[in-house]
Amino acid sequence: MILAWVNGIYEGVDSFIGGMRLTARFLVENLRGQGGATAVTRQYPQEPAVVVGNRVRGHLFNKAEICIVCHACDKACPVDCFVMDGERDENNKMRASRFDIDLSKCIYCGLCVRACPTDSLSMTTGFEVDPHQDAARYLFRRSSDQLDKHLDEPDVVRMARLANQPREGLAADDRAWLDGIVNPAGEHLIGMYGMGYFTPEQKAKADAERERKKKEKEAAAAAAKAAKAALEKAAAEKALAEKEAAAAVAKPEAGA
Amino acid sequence: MTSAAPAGSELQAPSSKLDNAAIAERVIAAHPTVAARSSDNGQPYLLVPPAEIVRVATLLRDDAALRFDSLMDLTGWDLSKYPATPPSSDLVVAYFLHSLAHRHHLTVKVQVPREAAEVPTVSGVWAVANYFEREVWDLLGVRFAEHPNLKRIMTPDDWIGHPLRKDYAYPQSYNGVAHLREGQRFEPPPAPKPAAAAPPAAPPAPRPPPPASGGGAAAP
Amino acid sequence: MTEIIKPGNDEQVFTTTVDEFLAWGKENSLFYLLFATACCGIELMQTGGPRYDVDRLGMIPRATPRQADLMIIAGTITHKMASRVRTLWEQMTEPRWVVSMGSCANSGGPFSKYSYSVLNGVDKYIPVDVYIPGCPPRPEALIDGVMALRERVRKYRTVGIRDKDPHVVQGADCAFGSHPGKASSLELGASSPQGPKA
Amino acid sequence: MTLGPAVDALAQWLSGPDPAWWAVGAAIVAVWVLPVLAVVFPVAAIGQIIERKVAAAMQRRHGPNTVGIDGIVRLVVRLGGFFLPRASQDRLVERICALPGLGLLKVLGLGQLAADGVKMIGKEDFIPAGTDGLIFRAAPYLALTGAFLPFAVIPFAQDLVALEVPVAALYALAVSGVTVIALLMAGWGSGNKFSLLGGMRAVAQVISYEIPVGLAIAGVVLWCGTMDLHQIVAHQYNGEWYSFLGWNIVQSPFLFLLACILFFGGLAECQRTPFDMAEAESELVSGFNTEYSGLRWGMFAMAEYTEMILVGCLVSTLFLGGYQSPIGENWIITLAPWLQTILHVGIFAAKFTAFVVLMVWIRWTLPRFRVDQVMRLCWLTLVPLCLVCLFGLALTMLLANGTVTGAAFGRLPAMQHLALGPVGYLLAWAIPVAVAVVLIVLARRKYGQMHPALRELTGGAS
Amino acid sequence: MSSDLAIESAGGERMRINMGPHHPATHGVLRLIVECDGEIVSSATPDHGYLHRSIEKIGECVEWPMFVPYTDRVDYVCAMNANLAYCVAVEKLLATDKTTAVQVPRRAEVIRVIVAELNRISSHLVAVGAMSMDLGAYTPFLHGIAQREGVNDIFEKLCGQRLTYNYITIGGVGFDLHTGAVEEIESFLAQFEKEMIRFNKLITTNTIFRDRCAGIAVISAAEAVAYGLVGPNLRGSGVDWDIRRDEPYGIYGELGVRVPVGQGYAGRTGKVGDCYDRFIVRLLEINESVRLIRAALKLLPPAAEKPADPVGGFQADVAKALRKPPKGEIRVRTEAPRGEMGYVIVSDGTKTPYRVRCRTGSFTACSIFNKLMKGIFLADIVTVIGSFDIVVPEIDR
Repeated sequence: MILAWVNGIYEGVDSFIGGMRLTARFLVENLRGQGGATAVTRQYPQEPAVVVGNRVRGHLFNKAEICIVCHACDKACPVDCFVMDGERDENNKMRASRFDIDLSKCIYCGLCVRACPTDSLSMTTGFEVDPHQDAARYLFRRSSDQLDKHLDEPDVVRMARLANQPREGLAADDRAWLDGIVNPAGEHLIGMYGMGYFTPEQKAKADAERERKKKEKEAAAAAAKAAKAALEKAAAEKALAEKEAAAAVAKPEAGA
Repeated sequence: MTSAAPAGSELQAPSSKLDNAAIAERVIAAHPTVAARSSDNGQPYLLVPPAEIVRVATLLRDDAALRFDSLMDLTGWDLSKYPATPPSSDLVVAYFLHSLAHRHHLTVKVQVPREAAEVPTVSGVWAVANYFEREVWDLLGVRFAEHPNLKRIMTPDDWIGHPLRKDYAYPQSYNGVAHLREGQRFEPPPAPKPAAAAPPAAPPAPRPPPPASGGGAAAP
Repeated sequence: MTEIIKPGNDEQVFTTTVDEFLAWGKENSLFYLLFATACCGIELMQTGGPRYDVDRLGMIPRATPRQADLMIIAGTITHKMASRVRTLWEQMTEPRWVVSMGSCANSGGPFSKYSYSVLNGVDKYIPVDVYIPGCPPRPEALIDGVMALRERVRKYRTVGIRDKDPHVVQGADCAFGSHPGKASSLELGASSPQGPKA
Repeated sequence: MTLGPAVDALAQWLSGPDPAWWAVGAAIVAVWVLPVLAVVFPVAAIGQIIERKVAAAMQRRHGPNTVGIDGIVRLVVRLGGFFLPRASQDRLVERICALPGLGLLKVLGLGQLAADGVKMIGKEDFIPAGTDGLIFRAAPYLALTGAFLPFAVIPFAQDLVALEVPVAALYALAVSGVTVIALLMAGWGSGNKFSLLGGMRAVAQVISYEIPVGLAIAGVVLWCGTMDLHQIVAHQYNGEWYSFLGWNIVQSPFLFLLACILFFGGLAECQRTPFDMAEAESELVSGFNTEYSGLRWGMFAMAEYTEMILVGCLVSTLFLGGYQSPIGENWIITLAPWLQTILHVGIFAAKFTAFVVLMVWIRWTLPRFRVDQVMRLCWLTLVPLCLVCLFGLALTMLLANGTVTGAAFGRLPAMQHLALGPVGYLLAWAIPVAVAVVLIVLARRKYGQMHPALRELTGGAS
Repeated sequence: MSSDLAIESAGGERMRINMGPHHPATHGVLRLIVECDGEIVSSATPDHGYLHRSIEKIGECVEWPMFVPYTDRVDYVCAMNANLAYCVAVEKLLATDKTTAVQVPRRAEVIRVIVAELNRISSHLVAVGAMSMDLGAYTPFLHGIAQREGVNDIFEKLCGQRLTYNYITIGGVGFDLHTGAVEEIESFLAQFEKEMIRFNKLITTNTIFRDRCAGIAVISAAEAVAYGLVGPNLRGSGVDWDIRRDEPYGIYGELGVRVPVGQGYAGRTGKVGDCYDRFIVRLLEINESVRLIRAALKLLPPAAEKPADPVGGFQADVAKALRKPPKGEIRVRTEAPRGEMGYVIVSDGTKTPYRVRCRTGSFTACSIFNKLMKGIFLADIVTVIGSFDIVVPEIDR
């Protein structure tokens, strides 16, 4: 009985000292900064976020020029957070006039990116949404008249960085570049991050353009027809003239 | 090194695995009313009339050659929308059994009419059936006779209707708070306020069916 | 966007200074309530873990709502759980804020369309200050959301308010602008929840 | 009952030769309360930050390091520089905060201390319905008084002690029981089932751990012959550089065991892990301070840290030579008296802060006992061990110098009291340790097997 | 509310405590209505449904591949194993009809094992860490969380998400291994083993921890089978049963899984099937998973020349098969960290499942609570919940 009591005390003291020594070693290791790869603390607001790898499924980004509004992503999404409708543009191809992704519903599963036939939809590495900066234009909040500005990967990253900082604090060239790309007038609805690709003026311009092209085509067709008719008439007249000339030639022979 | 010799308990007897036909034939010998069937894609099962289920279950567990001591799963589904000929509107309760001693499997089904969905409980035979049956009662509405504690397990106690039935109507609101968000695109048509406890007879289809799905799934 | 009291106008210099000092204290020591229901709860644990360590920012998890200033709704809120969330929110002592973390809390997320038992958005029961999209949001996204919340906390007025709700007077309304088609979810008006009917 | 020379002089200066009651009171406050508060109170406050930083270091993270004191500086600049325009005030604040020293303050987390305090002030003073109003409000104050009362008898320096009563040790032990009442009041007053359970557990634990603590103190009293802490410290006096050999803890293995028991008993009295079931976070939400918020909860936390300091003070006074320096007193005596006092208070503060760090270190290492295990540990392990040590001590004293009465030693320096000199010293240690080793070897051979799988898990023979 | 609990005529006065949906130790929103007489618990009845997200009803509304993200959310602590369970079940359903059978490429099968075992490690880390935190030791829990970050980094590079991966798809895997994945996994495993030894020294062999767990809530083998316990809870009671070894799926048959079984590891005070056994079985399974990952990495076939991102998954033939799956039903089970995760799938031949039923380990673990928690201490409720490694969405689905 005494031995069991002594063994209990010994085990208690032994595991107590073992544990204390271990935590002491953790303390020393941590202060010397050898915490091991998985333990280096990322001081996020002070240091930039460390996004690992290039397949990170962050917020969605839709390249406007390529999107043909085929609703493939809408069908593939289990949660149905796409709101889109399209318009015909001048050369009769479908363009997105509204492409909203409800980020408050999106579960970032990536099924829509797989379903997109034209690879216009992609997932950026962005996750921050800084609502309080007045320049808080979310990443793809672009209005239709800025669609011609093509954005490739470095620009997307740059826009992500700049869009979230207060407008006044930006450098001059950054500011100019950003103003050219992001529409300052947009406003946020809870989760509905709209992308007004094809605003009414754009639609009117596109309709006008289409009308103009149609008129041109018709005019060209009419002109072509008129030219053909004129050609035929000319040919006919020529033939007539030739016949009369031939007749005239034949007549003097008969006379002489 | 880690997986030391099994603890020598009698559960590890040399497995004398029987195939499904042998099991079916043994059970039918003892209970003629049981029918050996197989599903559309060839999965064999035993169809047991509801009254017999407790006796069959006791046989399956205690018979030396069978020894189905572990009820892996007990679940059920509603056949009303299943494309079968002749189409039936019954509820199926399926028991999936496994024997640790002999390593063989068995599926047992009980088919009960929709209105009087009543099956005697097997929680006396397998203790885990207590929870499984409470869930089937809660979600499918099959009442289990003599169940020690038949109450809803998943949905709140004052929930109306059994969600996994194919004709289940989604609630418009619970506890005074609307179910859907304002401005949500799938705003259901303002269905008439459901009368007290009775679920509305004509279930309004509150949501359009999922995109371009075949005949099968009814609108939830 | 209700009118923000610019610190510049002189007649309130004194109160604003004391407010500013008290708000500095609140902002730097937000004790968050240990309230993790589903997947976002695991990310909340990771955020409290060694790598992201919100203890750096002065945020410690507290078990009781009395000692918590911030309630992070991490996970899905079902109808059965919603009245408990409301009770917990009411038990918290006054300078309290709510961060809705993840799509489930924002709008019901993956379960908003076909689920009968999930509450579509926790702001039907309690006023929410900051919404954080993500399913689950990265720990950095959670910290980014908390940084947005700290700006709200900076404008919280303690001194010299008798009748108004200290949150609303501050003006900076719901982080993501107003809810579609209605006033900020913060004004406890008709549209936002009074909690379950008696 | 002499109240110390400084107190008498001050009282007479205030109100003439026969000092009035208020003068004596003012003198006590001036001479004793303020210095003790000046030493104990900040260490208790810093204790919370020590806890968070040490815990963070052990868990591979940084702990609070982003909060500077810019808030306080801004307040001072706004109020002081009210005539300056706001922009220049902000610039001034930035310039002040950019001073070199303040960066270190931020990393050490002291700014976080200020921020927590300021937030607690701004918190709503919430008294839940269904609580026993008066008891609920009084509990934090009683907890603080219970924590501060024993400091009356603890000597901080040569004559810096409030009460030189002959029964000082007994007084300290008795008065620290007041916190039990506070915990019970908090438990019952909060009207919350979890708090009630927490309060019950706290009472059971603290009362049962009074016995081992009492026995440990009895051991020292037996050894030093007096109960007056001041004389116990004097008894451990030794001038040369090896003066730490004069400390009680080194005198005999039994005294060493008694020191450990006193420390662990003290740990149990202030509900620190592994004895913190009273506020067990995982079971009882937060034990007795579940319903407290804001400053009331802050008071409970302050009381807890003050009690930790109290345990540190008791152990260092009784076993580690109180305010005396480990490397001899000779060089301190030569200095000016006020410098001596400051040096002594500094050494004493270093000692009890070391104990606070040790308690924090234990908290982040060990899991928590269950209630019955705490009781079993107390009654079946610590109390018998105390009795064995007391018996051993008495035996050592009997063998060493023929008498058991401690008084015989008077103010002899520690070393010479053993008639056999250094040999006696060795014998006092060798015999008990030998017996212990034999017992341990026998016990381990009988009960010591560990399951092979566990050995593999801890990296042994796989 | 469920207030009609039969209160037996107790000797002393009973106090009913509500370890309610919000409680630090109930791992989420499990509610326990505890009747206790002072410190001794006379009955503890669990109340479920606070996280019932109707995933089985959603299974009947969304199409086959669209349900995979929901399987992540059935058991988010081991989302890869949850994906694997559903995808293996659907593949077996398709295999019942020759025309729609789907052949998973070998490389995808090996990647599935690697990823599932890595996720098993991170799931057990949460289980073991949460139990140590419930008993008061916070430091081991945080070291477990730190190690979990290593697994999160690998998965983030592999498929982009840290917790809900949607990585394993029907017919294969969503992405191929990223460049340098094998070296990263090996370096993680190397430093992980050293860390686990320190974790075990810190908490597993600590006598306070052992005394609090040894001999508590002992479950005999027959009782464990009767109550449908599975996984580490079943193996803790001495039953030598693991689906990866006894009913192998994928390439587990070739890897030779070794199964740790509970043998009263706590020495004198411990019995077979107590809380300490279940805890140690999980730790031994972590070592086993490390061994399996290394074996699987050896079996990895070389990548195709043009690394097709979706190895086997999202292929045309799978999509075609899923538009017209065979009619009928199937039940398939796989070994998740919390035991058997069995899917019963009924298909009516359309592109949407007719019924999806997921049987999980935590659900049946709760069925034994009421019987187990009679007469234990209030502080032991936390130990028992911790030793069963309950994840609430698994119970409530």
